[in-house]
Amino acid sequence: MSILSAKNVTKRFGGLVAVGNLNIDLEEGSIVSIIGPNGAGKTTFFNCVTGFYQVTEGEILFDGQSLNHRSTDLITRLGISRTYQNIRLFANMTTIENILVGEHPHLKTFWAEAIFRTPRFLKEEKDAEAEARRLLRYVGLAGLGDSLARNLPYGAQRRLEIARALASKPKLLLLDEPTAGMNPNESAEMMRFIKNLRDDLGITILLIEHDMRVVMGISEHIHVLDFGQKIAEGSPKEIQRNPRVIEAYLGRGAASGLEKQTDGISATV
Amino acid sequence: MQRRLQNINYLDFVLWFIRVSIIVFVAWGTIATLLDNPYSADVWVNFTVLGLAQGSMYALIAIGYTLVYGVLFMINFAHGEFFMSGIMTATVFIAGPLSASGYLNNHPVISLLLILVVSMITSVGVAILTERVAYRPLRKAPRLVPLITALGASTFLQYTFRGLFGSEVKPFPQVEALSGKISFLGTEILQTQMVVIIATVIMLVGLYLFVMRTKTGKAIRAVAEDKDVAALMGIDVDRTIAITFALGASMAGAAGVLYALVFRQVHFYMGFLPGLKAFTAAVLGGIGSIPGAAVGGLFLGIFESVGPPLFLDGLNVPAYHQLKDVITFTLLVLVLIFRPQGIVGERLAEKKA
Amino acid sequence: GPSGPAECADELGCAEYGPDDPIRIASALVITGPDAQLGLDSQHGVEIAIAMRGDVAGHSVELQAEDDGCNAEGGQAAGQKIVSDPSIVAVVGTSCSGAGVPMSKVISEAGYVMVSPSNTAPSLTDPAQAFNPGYLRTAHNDKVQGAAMAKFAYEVLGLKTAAAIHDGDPYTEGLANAFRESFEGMGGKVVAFTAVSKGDTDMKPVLTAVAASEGGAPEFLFFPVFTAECAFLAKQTKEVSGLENTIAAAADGCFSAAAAEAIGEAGNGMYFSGPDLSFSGDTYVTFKQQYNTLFGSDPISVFHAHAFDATNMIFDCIESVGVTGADGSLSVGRAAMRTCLYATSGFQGITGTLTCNQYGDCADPKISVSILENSEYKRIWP
Amino acid sequence: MSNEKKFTLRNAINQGLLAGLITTLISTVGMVELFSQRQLIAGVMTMAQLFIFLIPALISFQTARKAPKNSILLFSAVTSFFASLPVLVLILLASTFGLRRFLINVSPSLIETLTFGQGPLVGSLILVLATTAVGVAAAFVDQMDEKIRKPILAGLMWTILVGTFSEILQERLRAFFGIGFTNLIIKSKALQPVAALIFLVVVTAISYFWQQRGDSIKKGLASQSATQRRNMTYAQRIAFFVLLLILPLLLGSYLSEVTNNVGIYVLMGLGLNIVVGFAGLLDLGYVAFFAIGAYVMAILTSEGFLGVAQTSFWLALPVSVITAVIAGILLGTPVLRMRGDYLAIVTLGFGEIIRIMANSDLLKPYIGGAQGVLQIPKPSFFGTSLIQPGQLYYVVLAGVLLAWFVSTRLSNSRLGRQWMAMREDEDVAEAMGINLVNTKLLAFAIGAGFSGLSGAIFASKLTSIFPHSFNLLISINVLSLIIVGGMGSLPGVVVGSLILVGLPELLREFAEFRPWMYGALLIVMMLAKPEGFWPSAIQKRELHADEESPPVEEVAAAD
Amino acid sequence: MPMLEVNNIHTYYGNIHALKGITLTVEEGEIVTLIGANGAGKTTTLRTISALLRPRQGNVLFEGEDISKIPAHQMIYQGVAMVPEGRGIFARLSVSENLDMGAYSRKDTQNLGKDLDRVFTLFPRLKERRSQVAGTLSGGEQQMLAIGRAMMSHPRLLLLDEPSMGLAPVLVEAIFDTVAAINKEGTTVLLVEQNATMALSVANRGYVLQTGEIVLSDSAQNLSKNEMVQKAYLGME
Ligand SMILES: Nc1ncnc2c1ncn2[C@@H]1O[C@H](COP(=O)(O)OP(=O)(O)OP(=O)(O)O)[C@@H](O)[C@H]1O
Ligand SMILES: Nc1ncnc2c1ncn2[C@@H]1O[C@H](COP(=O)(O)OP(=O)(O)OP(=O)(O)O)[C@@H](O)[C@H]1O
Ligand SMILES: [Mg+2]
Ligand SMILES: [Mg+2]
Repeated sequence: MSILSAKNVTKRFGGLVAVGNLNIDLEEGSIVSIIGPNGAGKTTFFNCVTGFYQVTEGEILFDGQSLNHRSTDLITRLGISRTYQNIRLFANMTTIENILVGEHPHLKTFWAEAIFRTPRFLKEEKDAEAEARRLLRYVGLAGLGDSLARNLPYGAQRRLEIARALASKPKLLLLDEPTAGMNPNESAEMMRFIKNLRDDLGITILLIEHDMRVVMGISEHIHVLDFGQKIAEGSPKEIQRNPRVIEAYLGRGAASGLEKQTDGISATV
Repeated sequence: MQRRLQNINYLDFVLWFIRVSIIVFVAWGTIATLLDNPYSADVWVNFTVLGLAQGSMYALIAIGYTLVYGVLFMINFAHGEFFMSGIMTATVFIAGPLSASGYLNNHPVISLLLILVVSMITSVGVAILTERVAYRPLRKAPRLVPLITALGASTFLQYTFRGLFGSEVKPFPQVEALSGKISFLGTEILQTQMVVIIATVIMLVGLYLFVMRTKTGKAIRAVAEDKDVAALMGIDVDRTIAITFALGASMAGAAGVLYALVFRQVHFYMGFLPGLKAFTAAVLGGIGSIPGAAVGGLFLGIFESVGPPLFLDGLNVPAYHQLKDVITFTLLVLVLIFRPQGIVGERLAEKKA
Repeated sequence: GPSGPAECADELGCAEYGPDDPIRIASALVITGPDAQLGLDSQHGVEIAIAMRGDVAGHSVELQAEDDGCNAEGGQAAGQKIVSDPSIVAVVGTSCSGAGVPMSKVISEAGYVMVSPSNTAPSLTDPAQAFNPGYLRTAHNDKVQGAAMAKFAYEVLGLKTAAAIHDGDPYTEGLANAFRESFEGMGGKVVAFTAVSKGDTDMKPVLTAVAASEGGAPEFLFFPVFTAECAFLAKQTKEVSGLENTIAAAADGCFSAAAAEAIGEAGNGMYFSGPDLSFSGDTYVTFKQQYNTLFGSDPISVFHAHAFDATNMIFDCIESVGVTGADGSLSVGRAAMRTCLYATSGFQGITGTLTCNQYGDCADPKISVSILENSEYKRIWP
Repeated sequence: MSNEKKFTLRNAINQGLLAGLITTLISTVGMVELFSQRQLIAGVMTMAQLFIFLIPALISFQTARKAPKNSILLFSAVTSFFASLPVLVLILLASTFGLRRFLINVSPSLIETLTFGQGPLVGSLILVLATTAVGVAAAFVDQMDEKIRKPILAGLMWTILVGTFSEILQERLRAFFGIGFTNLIIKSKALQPVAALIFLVVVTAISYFWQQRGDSIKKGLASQSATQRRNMTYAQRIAFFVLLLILPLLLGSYLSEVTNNVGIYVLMGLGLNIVVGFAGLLDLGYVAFFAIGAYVMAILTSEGFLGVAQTSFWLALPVSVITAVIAGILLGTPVLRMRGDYLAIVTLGFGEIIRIMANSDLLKPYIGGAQGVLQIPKPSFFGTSLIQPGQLYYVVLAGVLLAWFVSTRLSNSRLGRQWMAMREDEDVAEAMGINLVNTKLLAFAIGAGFSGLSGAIFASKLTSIFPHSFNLLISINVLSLIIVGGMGSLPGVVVGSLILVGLPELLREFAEFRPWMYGALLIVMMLAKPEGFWPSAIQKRELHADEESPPVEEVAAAD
Repeated sequence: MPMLEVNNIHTYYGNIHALKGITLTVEEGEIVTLIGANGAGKTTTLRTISALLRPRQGNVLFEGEDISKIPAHQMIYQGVAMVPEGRGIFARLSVSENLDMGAYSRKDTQNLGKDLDRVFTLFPRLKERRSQVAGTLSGGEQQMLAIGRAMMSHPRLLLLDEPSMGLAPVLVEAIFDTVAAINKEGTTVLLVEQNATMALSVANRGYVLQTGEIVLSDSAQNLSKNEMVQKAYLGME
């Protein structure tokens, strides 16, 4: 069954059609990428899914429930979480606190309990912190719990963002250019990490990327957008060879380069 | 549709309730007033024109708020004091003596120019000093910090001028040449108010053209967007910011003279309320936008003048002019609920990730 | 012993001074904020009283000047400060009635005494409201002035319709109300009773509305507000169509050289009610000279005279109840001070002949009306 | 440092002129004259003289530090000489033109003060010489060994401070030691010369010895075991609470009154700290809830004709707080979607609306309009009416402790994190599943509750309230104090209140110049400590975290 | 004499020691690239050269002249222009106003037309969108605008900070072609890139940065053959 399905989704800004009549279906447990030229509407689609934007037309279903007119917090509670193209951590909070905020949907105590420090509150806080430390270790930031998020190096910030997203125990994780600004080595590592997320935790992953080695390396299925419209979809192999995609997005050089590289990369992952 | 209704949350509900109740209330008051018909059409026109003149003054002061806000994202609470300092100084040193010697009414144009120049120069001087001492060192500090120094500067300047010139109300001489009334939009209006409206229009247009067209104007806009990159383009950021302050303050200095012409008295405390109103006007119009400041100022002026009799007279509210600011701020809330970016403000992007 | 200091036998204690110590009195007036000129002017009055009086009971006098801030919390804090100083014998203050209410309570509870030069709110000397023993004032009660102005307009000028404008200040609001009640009581019609706000500058909308009142434009317009707003109203009344023939009037909040200057020509023919400041005596001439040398201007407001009188009343009582010891020390009983002040009768001050009643109203409640001509106030009634 | 520019004689002259201009400003606004009779040290120095020489001395001191090593004295002399020139110009202008026509405070007596009563010519000479001498003296002090310089400066500073606050000290000394002893030390506000000298020497000596021994004491402290230190803090805490409890006894009634006023602002500050400091919602109309709390208390308890119930303080208190909370929610709702400065102006508007309505003729029949509500009884406690400031203190203290407790507990909870996340990035916070509506409303409501509590206490403390007491300046003052203290920091609120509410109250002597000093103080403090005087742990972390976070390699190695 | 000489600079962010003694040179007419991992200090190096940051130690010589003390806004008058990380276009100004700002430092206004033509020939897209507000351009277009804007000042040395970041592959190619073209026209380029493959393919020489230090410098060809570089930055194992 598809976990997320977008049906004829359109998003307009004034006269501009950022996303036009888009249909996307996501298998549960899959890793799917969205690619496309700059300004194709990829991030806009993410924003529509997560409730940052309301779709102009069409409908997005998650687990069979419509996401239209839901606010971002409710959507997160349903089990979708995301990262951002420009990192958006809570810069002046510690890493642990960042993750604790991510755990928010699963914490139950009432605020008045905090004033009186009820046993339930104390237990919940203790568990939450333990969980946060576990996540921190999981993303490879053990020991950095008390540093402020804004003092972390770039790569660490990206990982912290993912940890924060994981803290809400999502079923679907949206990653917006997780390897932007990373060198190939770091990207490869991120790729492995993403793959593990799916393999270990069973989280469905939807990915936006411009780094073709990453996209081709881990995606099971790729959607290509241009001017808000889907111009192609298929397996990495199919996409690489699609002339429209090459024309609009990959460029001949990159496409021919990819042909050579992808096999090598996916073998190593 | 049904799903849509289901999903309207508490907040939307309350906001709609507020909108509807304000509008119903206003409509009810208005209808009651009009049925009651206490004022003739002439009077209503009069109210509007009076508001226009007052609003022009707000607009001129609001420009300073908006310019500085646009560049530093900072509410410069001391701006009202820039307005006060110029005209206070010009009144004490120029207008008073000139009037006493009779020169003022013999050579009104030269005198007024002199007053204008002194007022503007003083305002600009005070502004540049304030910027240098109280704001520039804090450019990298958290945003609320310069807000606090601005509040400090405001009090400091008020009491400095009080210390210099005394605490009493100082008369500003009547300029004979401008003392009559002329007809405007079918009603009689004071010449001074006409001067205010015309001068305001000229200055606003001039300033707008300056900011949009000249190299310095563009530099101001560039600094507003990104200081580091502006520096990379060869723009002296500190200087540009000082110029921004100077521009805003010169408008305030000019507004001071117009104020004095119309109201013919000055006082060390005179900057506080107009400053607050102008700030409100700037936000109402859309803070950061020059046309916004103009529109906001006029809107505010007109509402202050027309609002109380129109909405409250019919409801038999006693001494309803007291509630002028209640109307103003309610209006502000209403506008901001409908248009969070102000009347003509640029739409701050929808939530963006 | 015979050479020792004066002994204190007062039930409320005494203010005691060594042979070389100055007598200390305090003032608590508004000297900051927009209303500062009101309080500063009164404070100048106190200072001149001290300067002109010279020694009191053989001691020099020192002034402890406090700020009442023109608000309740300022009055309370100033009061607490004053009563924590046992060397202070009496207080001249407060400027604002709002500050006077809590301060009179503090002063009273501590056994001190205060004389206000400018509180006019009826509640302060009303035992059912805010009166506290230890409170007196040389300023008149609002009720008197409002009534006087109404009488002048209705009977002397023979006007039948009037309007009143206040600015939301307790003082002006009280006065405007007193005027309305009296004017209507006499059979006149108040066609508009409205208010502006402090700090307003553009009064034309209000005035336009007044001119267009249902009962027609009023013949008489009374706005007992303070200098700044008063001057705005005065000037703009002339500029509003429909009010050309209306007679404008204000009260003592706008009765000062500075106000006359601020109003300028627009004030010609305007009426001002106020305590009868015929101030013809020589004392006032000297007073004015002193004011000019010390402060570089004519008095800037109206209650300097009341402050002057209040200070002298206090001095008189110090001299009459103070006990001088053989060594030249002085002891002033606080209860005795109170008794003496409440018993003041026939005191000749600049503001008239003052006699205090049991609730501390000492003003010679003669209210006169003056007309402004060429920036000079001329007393015309009664 | 290599990048620093050379300090030339020209700079020295500029510095001097700057100092002179400041002194001239202080003189022309009237501060000097106000204090011309106020003896700081009886017969030795007036406060006015302190003002005349303080700035040149400080700036010469600065010059001495920057000047080339071989010509320090010359530079300081030049600086302080030029510092006297602007003042000289003022004297000259004042005695030749009638400057007073324009500048009201340039009076003959000011000139007399500036010329030490010696007439313009001789006086000016004295002024120039004295200023230069002071500057050179400052340079001398700067030249001294640090071990001696610091104690001397400390001694001077404390002596001046004692002289400045002599009025209050005098009162306290008198209360504890009687008038005879007090007169030996302070008489009519002036420090007695002998006492001043002794004080100067003692403070200098103590400071000298503390400096010598200080290091070893600190080392001693550091070497204590953890338990010892914990016991210390327990002991300290107990001592602190005992101190809090007996404070009114030490302070006397006036200082207790000041403390109560500070406490009322602390209470408001703690509330606004939740709204602004924790949740990042800039509220400029915070006084609204204070007013609501006060009015509810007033109307419920007043014995005057406006009083509707004449209930007791303790019954009215929760009603006031709850009303304020409800108002917080009501006023909070329409602004939920507004951000940053839009929020600021709208909340400012709410504050004004509440004040104007309270002042209006419309509501006069119910809440007194301009005439306010009178005859509000003070709280009574088991039959005793808490009339004295020292008694009311406990009510204020209880309120502050409650608000403090709630604030700490909440800030370390899920709700606290929600607020912080919202402050950092509202959109992302919402995308983390946080319900912004509830979170914001809770901040508004709790903040309003504290403010309402504060207002209720305020009303019964004052026994009468007027709309004028609830103006914009209160909101501004509360906002300023939490920023001056350090945003988001609870002790910061207390420090801020002490500085911005307590200090001006203690400096009543400055009379009409208090607002002037307040303004200058705000600027100077923010320039000196932009992060506040007692920044929150987070802010401290921000400043020092650099040392904590391990270098990048370690992170890379961690996975 | 090299055009740009960076001598042992140490730059700090507060207490963070970001550059620990960087020394490098750029000869006139060259393209030199800096590569390195995230947070290695590439951006910091460029910001120090363009005077947005001050080194605590060391100095920067441009054409033999010490420029480490002149204010940032003077750099462009010296002939140094920078395209900052994240493009830094003025989002609310139009495309042509952005280009005007690039020419802010120019005194010879009569030659501006020619330079504008040059930019428009290089980026025809910008010509089409001359009056569009820059903030609404797509990422790639913004990058073009940023480069075009820097060219308008007619720099002798152009500092480029990750021009290909976040761009679609097809644009990445275009950008590198542009860099080569600009260089051919006589502008010296110092290029910071994550995309080391591309960077080394256009550059003459390169430096490898690691945590604030230069660990390797060589010709571009040699670097792309270097085993360490291949492993760490070219994604080859
Ligand atoms: N809030 C908004 N208002 C107006 N236009 C918008 C808004 N958000 C996005 N757009 C426009 O919608 C289009 C799609 O933008 P989007 O951010 O989705 O692109 P993208 O595919 O993520 O590109 P990139 O790869 O560069 O991140 C762009 O033209 C953009 O300018
Ligand atoms: N504003 C800042 N405040 C504090 N530290 C900073 C700041 N900017 C950068 N740093 C730190 O300085 C170091 C060098 O950063 P720099 O931005 O120069 O790296 P870079 O090589 O450009 O990396 P990237 O590939 O991510 O752009 C990093 O450790 C970074 O965390
Ligand atoms: Mg995107
Ligand atoms: Mg970088």
